Amino acid sequence: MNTSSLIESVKVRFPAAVSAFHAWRGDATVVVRREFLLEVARHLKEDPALKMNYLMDLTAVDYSTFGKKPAPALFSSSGVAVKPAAQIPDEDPWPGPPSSSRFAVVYHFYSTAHKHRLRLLVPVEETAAQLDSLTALWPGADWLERETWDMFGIAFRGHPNLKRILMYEGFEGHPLRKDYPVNRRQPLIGPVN
Amino acid sequence: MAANPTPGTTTAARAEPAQLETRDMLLNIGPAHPAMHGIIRIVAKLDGEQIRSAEVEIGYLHRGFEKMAEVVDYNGVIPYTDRLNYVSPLINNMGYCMAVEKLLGITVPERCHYVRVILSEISRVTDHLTCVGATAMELGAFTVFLYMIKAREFLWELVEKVTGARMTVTYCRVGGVKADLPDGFQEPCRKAFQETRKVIAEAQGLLQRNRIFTDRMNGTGVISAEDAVSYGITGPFLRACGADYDVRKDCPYAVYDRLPFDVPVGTRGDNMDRFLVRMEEMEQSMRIVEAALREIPPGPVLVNPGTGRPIPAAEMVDLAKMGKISAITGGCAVACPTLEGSGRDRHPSIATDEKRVFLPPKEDGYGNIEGLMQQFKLVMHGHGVRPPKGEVYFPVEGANGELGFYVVSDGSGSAYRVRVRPPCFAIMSALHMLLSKDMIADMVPTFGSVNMIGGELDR
Amino acid sequence: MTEYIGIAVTFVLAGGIAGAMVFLSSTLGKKHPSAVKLAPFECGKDPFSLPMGRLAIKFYLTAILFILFDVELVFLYPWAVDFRNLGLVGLTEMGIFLGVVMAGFVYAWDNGALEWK
Amino acid sequence: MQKEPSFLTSRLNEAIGWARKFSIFQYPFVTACCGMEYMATACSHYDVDRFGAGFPRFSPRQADVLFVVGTISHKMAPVLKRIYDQMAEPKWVVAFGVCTCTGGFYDNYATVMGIDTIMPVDVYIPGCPPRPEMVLDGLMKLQDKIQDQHATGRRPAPEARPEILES
Repeated sequence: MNTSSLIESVKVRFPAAVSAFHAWRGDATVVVRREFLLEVARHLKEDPALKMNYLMDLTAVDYSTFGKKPAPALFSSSGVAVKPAAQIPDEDPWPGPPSSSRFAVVYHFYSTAHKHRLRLLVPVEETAAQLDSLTALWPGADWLERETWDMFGIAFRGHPNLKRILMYEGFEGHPLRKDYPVNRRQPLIGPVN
Repeated sequence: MAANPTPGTTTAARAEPAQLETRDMLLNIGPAHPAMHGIIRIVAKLDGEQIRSAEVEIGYLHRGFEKMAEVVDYNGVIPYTDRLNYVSPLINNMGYCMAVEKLLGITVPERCHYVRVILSEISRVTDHLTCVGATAMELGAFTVFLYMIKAREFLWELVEKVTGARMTVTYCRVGGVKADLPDGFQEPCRKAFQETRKVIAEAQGLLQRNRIFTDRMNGTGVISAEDAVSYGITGPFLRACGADYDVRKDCPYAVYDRLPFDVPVGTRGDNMDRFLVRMEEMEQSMRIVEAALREIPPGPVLVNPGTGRPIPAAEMVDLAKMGKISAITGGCAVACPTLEGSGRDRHPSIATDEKRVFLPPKEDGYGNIEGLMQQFKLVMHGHGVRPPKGEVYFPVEGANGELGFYVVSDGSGSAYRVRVRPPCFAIMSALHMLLSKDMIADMVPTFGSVNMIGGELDR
Repeated sequence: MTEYIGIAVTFVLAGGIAGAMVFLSSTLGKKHPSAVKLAPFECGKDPFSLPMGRLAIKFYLTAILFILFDVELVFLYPWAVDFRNLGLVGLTEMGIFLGVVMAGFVYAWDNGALEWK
Repeated sequence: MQKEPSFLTSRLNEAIGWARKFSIFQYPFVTACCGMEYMATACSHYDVDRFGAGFPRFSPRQADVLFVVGTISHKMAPVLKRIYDQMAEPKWVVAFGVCTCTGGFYDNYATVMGIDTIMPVDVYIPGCPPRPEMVLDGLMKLQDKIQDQHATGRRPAPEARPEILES
């Protein structure tokens, strides 16, 4: 199934759930509301036309400073500001971040039978950073969700043991958030000598 | 758990004697362990020799790759991608660069695709050599390890001839590769493969009918194809269970659809099948490289080498600084051939012609003002490669499975988010299932054949 | 009497070498015990529990089997020293002795004492 | 004041230094990419066994030299410190690779910027990864250090660290 019919089949099946979609650079992408995630995922896995037997990847993106990064002007120290070269023009521009909410959890599915891929974007507010866990459908999601919790602080309801996987226990904060400075260290062992 | 036998049972009836309960021992096979490649901690609940359940703890080599990728610019991320799967670094380079090229919507010339495929496959062979060698060493076959590392040295010399470094190569660039293959690359490549095939045959002979090796590898660490797929396992680990999913065949990229190779598939899904699949894949990778070397389009395309009398580039710059414009008018810069990016005639065949992405050849960079401006714009902080806003996922067949790069760009000089889909992360999440019900000694071959690479697992 | 000198010399030599090693290592490498150093090494982490409590019976069984066949070897040595003089009689005696022990071994093997299950 | 080393003790020190120098039992604390280069150095092509250091011991009790190979993250630092503490004297530490010398280019929340912040280090081998020849050179420097170390474990004073010029 090519990308457009893929998106079409999901849209037709869940009209209420799908809030946006696009196929930029050939990647079929569907933006789904938070409450319908489990249903859509189950449909993706069990529907014979889709048969997404692989949850390839699960991660999150923190869109809080998207496009707000000041473009450094040339020779800013000497006061001469030269605008950097224009972006490479793009005929069908990307429709922008999935929604105004801060986080977007990104699921990549793949079907070995039909050899097609689908990306599911689920916008998540910072205040209610919680989603349904997919470990029931794909056991592989267990560690991926633990890593997303560890790095972004997005919790997953129904996850068997949601605790940090990459960072150590005593670490406060979630390092991949945009507001976590890159070298704020919380060392377990301070300098000895 | 420790049910004490009821006191006072004097005459044990001839029936089954009361089963004395033993308490399960919690053993910590921790990070600093030779079989754990240094950075994995397995807390095993042991009933004597048998592992009842195992809990795997990772993260001991988390170095913040994804955070650093948001700090440096697009080409600055490439040295970090070398250190993801540092046993096959070139595949990570290619994966990341192809993802960013898909984001930019540009394509690289034909020869560059071939160069990338050749070096990726050589890198895959070094990965399998290290994995099989280490597994054999952990089972006591130290000789096989020495032979395999010797073979890897031949291949590293080959990679060093092309990229200049043995392992942390940083060879790829967004929009092309750093330098073309050296002239007459076929000859050293053929010799290295001949040596490597000899070593693989020796190792095959040493291990195939070795009673200890087969007894420990057969029937241990078994996983069914359905479980493997549900955990997201891909690569040789999955192909050993019988499912033949290979990104190079199913979603072909670069020139893999034009190159003849087979995908070895196992049946039982145990350690021996993974060993055999990896040994066969090494042969297939060498076959790909030889086919690619035969079909590769010619390198140097004679572009107008610049009119005028050649002046050494450095001298031209000095003369320009001293204002002696008359001395350099009508001259054309000649860069020393070993200088990176030099060789204007080779440049169009290994790099995209999109001016805003790839550095100009050094002759232009030194020789004329357009080249100088192009180089200046690409090198200055905050400028460099500036792809349009967008998000893209590009899967590549890494040595352990599907290695995907998900890149989100907000149009600025550095990536907004780079996410690596590590293939051995999925295999490690299934490790607790692989280990339970096996003996504690079977953990070593199972963990060896998982081929867990710390840099890729913890990023 | 003279043949016992050989044994005495071996004892003296063995004792001397062992003693020298212990003495040298204690003088050259001074002991600096500390709490962490005396703790058991479990791959860099604190051990969960020292293995008190009951262990699987299998370990004990395997140990006993080993001792049994090791001790049996001890009886072979005197025979092996001058089996030529003992001639056929010695051979048959040792054959019977080995046969009995092998029967025990076959019984243990058959009953699955060697497999771990 | 330490008395003038007499003929006997200096000869004894030299003999002990020589013996220790050529029988290094190394504990390879391998975590990351430098491990690949460590393998290449330890194996037959560059062969660290020529220097007597070819015997890796994976227990701190039996090791003399702790080869810290590869990046040490904050999660790994306590494990490394414990392994170092559990090694028997006389012991030496070799920082193998730039990540152990100064943290390399992983200057972020997760990495220990140089293991000399948590333990004394004898020889630093920079390089990412250092070529096997550099590793062998580092090993020879360690051997010189072991050679002129006194039997009592007293080591020559470390050379002063170059002061950082305030730019």
